Amino acid sequence: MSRLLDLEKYDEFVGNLELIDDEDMRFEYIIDVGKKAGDADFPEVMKVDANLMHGCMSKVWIIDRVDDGRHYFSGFSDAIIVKGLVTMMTESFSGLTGDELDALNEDHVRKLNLGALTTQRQVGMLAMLAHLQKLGRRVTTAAAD
Amino acid sequence: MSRLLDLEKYDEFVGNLELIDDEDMRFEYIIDVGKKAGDADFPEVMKVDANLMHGCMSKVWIIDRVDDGRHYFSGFSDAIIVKGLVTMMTESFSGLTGDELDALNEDHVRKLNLGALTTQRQVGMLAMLAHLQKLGRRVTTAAAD
Amino acid sequence: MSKLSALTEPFGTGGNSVQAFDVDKVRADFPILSREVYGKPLVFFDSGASAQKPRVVIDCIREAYESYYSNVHRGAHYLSQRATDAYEEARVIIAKFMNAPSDKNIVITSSVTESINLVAATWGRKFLKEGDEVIVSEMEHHANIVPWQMLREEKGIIIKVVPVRDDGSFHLQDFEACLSSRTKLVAITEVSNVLGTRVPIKELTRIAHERGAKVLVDGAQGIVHQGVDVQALDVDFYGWTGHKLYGPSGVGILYGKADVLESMPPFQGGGDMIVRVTFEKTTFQDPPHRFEAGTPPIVQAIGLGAAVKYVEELGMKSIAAQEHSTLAYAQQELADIEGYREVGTAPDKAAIISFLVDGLHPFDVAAVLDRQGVATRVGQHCAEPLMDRMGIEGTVRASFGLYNNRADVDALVAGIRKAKEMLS
Amino acid sequence: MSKLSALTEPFGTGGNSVQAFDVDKVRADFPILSREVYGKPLVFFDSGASAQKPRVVIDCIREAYESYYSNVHRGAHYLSQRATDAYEEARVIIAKFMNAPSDKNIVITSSVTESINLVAATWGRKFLKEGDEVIVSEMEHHANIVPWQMLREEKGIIIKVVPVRDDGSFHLQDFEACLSSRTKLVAITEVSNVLGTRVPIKELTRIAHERGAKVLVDGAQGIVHQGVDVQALDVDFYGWTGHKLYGPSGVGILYGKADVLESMPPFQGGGDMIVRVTFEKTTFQDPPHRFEAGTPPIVQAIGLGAAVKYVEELGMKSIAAQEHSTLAYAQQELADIEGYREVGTAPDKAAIISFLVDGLHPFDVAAVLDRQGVATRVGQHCAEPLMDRMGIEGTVRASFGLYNNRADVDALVAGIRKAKEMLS
Ligand SMILES: Cc1ncc(COP(=O)(O)O)c(C=O)c1O
Ligand SMILES: Cc1ncc(COP(=O)(O)O)c(C=O)c1O
Repeated sequence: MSRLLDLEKYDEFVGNLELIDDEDMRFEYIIDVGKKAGDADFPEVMKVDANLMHGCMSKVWIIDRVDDGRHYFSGFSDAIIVKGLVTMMTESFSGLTGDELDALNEDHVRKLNLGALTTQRQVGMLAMLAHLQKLGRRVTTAAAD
Repeated sequence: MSRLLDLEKYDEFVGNLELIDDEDMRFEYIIDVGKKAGDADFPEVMKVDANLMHGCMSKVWIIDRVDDGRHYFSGFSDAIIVKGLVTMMTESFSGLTGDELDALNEDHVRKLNLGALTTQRQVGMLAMLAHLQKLGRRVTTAAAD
Repeated sequence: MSKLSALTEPFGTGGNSVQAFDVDKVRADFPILSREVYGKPLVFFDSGASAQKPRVVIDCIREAYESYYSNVHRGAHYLSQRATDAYEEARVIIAKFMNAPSDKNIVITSSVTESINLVAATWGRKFLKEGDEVIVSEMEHHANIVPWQMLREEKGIIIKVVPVRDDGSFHLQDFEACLSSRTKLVAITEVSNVLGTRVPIKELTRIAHERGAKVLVDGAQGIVHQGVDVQALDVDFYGWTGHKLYGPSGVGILYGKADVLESMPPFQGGGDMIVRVTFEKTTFQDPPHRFEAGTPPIVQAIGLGAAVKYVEELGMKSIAAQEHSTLAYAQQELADIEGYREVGTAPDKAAIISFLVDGLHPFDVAAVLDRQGVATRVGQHCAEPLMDRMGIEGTVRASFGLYNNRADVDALVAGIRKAKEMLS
Repeated sequence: MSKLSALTEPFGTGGNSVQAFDVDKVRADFPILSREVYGKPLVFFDSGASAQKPRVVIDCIREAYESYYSNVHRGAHYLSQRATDAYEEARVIIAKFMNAPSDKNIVITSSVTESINLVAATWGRKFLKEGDEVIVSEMEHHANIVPWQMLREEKGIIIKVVPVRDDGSFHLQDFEACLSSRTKLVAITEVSNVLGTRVPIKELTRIAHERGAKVLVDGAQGIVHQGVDVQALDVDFYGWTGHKLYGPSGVGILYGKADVLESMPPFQGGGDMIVRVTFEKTTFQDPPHRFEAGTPPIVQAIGLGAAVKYVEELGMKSIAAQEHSTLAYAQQELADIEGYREVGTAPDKAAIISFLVDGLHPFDVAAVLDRQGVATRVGQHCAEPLMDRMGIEGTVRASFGLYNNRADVDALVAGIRKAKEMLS
């Protein structure tokens, strides 16, 4: 569990964001991620209360598919910016096991370096991380039954 | 009723206090009045709740004797300073009718020029005035029955 | 002391001519307005959530703590007396501002939320029985819904809701349709915090009183835009909150008619609200002190007094005229944006604009505005039932204060255009 | 920022050696202490009623209003986020200061009076039935008596009173004698605001818990003199008030254990404490937000955070040592005054002295002291039942803060001598 996680997609986001030194442009980058996220990945029928993540200013749905103990997330929000953020989270941390998800911490979110963006904190990327971890644990437990 | 009241004792207090331009000495003057007030004037049996004036930090009793429609007050307090203040009030405004008492106003208290003394406001000389006026009205009403 | 801008040319609004003021001079009274956000000048359109504070208020708070702070109503010493005088003087200032008969009508609370809860917990618990009806409107803030729901839970009262029309307007006939012989209280907002709709309180109160019902007004958004004359309105209760009237956070007001306040049991128990305490029996003070248990928000009340003096010097009529003129300008400029839609278009509304932009999520719009330095509020504005009724999930809200000028409006309009560009 | 005096030589108190500080440097942190009263230097011995504020707190308040003020938990804009961060950061600072397991244990109220009323109105109303017993002590402040009397009125609970001894001391066996199988709550002060007596909360809590009773501590006078570790004490509730810990007026704290807070219904209804509102049904937030309806005392909580950081930098142990040393000096000097009598002489008391002077009315003594610039409190100190029990009408109280020095004590002693001279 303490082995270094291989977070390819995450590293790509971090790298891209590091290249942008203008905050406004970093903000636009998130919007771009949101715009590019294929809505088709998130089936309309999944937009139900059971998949809602609570505590956000706009609705956020997150689902996961488990394959060989690894979690593959997708997320959706009506708000583009929130969709951008949730997409960064779900793409970054897909493919991990429940234990690996648990090993993630606040620093992983902080390294995305969106701290200066109000919206980032508003929608609570930390809350999203906690939500992914909860989903990771939930299915692990279910599997142990 | 709008005739000028003849407030001999009151004028004496105002005059005395005007002569003192040091606040500390004015404060001592009140203590002196309190010390000199003959306790005998206020019979022990009258120190009952019915004669208590409410809302003071130390207990204040006030009684009145009515003679020919005129009110003669005496007051008492366990605290010397308060006794000084209540004595100034009862001596100043004894001998007036209920209507004359009603004609008194805040300025009469203010002219005593004790405004700078915390204690004056704490014990509420205005409240004492209102209390004397209430006593004045009470008996007037009773007499009208 | 107060450095108010000189009044300028007369200015017509609704027939009466009042003095307008030079907004740019007034802006200089508010230190925060000269700050930047993300390197852009701050444009503050969130005064409906809480207003910014003029220097006189900030200085008054500092002065209180630096030169005469003490607890009130307790000490026999100089500072205690000074602080008590200042605190009670604030009550007098507030009473006069509201045209209350006396400062004894003014209960100092911690917020309008507490003011309303106080009435529900004392008057409501004592006088409302199962089946009694409380009328509210569809556009209430949660602060004027939840306390009555909690009382419904406890007592079995009935809550009736006056609908608003599609344009957000409020009609007295809709209100009258809710009245019944069981109506005991009308608890209603004076101005909707989302739509800006004004409720005709005076007429409503006359009608309610004819039916023997009491009236409580949530004046949180009313008093800040138009002042209040509680005797003219003849309402039984009027609550408001200091931080929206350019005063400190942490202080609110409840006005009540004398006989109504006197009929009410205490709210909370503690120091200052009692006459005598023994373990067997406790006797309570008269209003307003009966309702002020414990150390009150001393410096906050004093600071609110300073805020009231500030708006009085500008003049509530001038403030209304100024806001009205800025609102009209905004409505005209915003209407030019394609896809822009104002939510709540009742005639003669207060200076609050809720809006949507076709195809864009309000959250995204507000976020882009924020990046341009334009502060608005987005979401349900603590008025979820109103959102449900309007069939929307939320809006972006630009709420105006006395300091908003046309340059602010221009920044808002440019920000929305930019949002459309970035998000489409 | 905080300009704290350097710590000086080590200093023994109760076995543990702690750093004392240079009081005179600390005094310079408090602007009001350099003022005069009636032309004499202010000597402030009324911190038990409310403490004075260090510059860091006053500056923190000003900075909040001038540079990042906004409502919290609502806006999507920068200032709103800044203000929310500062407000929630204060909660974290306070949680750490009390050694609470989490900031979720910390409810921000408007005063300890409200904190206690909150528990009575939510936990008390829900869990106490007719005949259930609540134990208080004879030395409670009215804030910890009247709420239980109001609940007695409503529910028919029984209030049992632990007596104090003639010297003002509190004994656990007197407490144990009050326990019964119907005891549901012990609501008790940590330090008497009149006598300075300390209650052994940790032991008391262990005993109460063995009997299945919950414990609420009124820490208003405790935390300011000795800090608190709520986990070590294991109490269920611990309330205190900001203005006595050198923080702003208008803010208080209620600590509660997580499971206890979770079991409680909401206190007041309004914005911020709900998850979803419809006219049919409303769902409430988790603690602590469930108990914080409406706009909270935003800047006051932030200012209290600054006050906590200030006392933490000085160190609560150092403050206790400093106060203890000044108290001991005062007791020794005062004892030399003929006719002087200390009311409350329990061993190991906190730095509060109540006293009488033979033949003099306490009011007169306090008034003469006041004229010498010495601020004390006189009367019943919101603890009438204790006065009745002690068979006195009131006392003069000198309550010490971290800034009182030996010169203050000398002025107090000289003032009492002067009072004797003037009044006899
Ligand atoms: C022991 C005690 N409890 C409660 C209180 C009430 O505090 P507040 O008035 O801030 O609510 C005080 C102070 O007055 C006190 O000393
Ligand atoms: C109409 C209305 N009522 C009540 C409130 C609640 O005010 P507070 O949070 O200050 O109690 C608000 C503001 O949020 C409001 O707009």
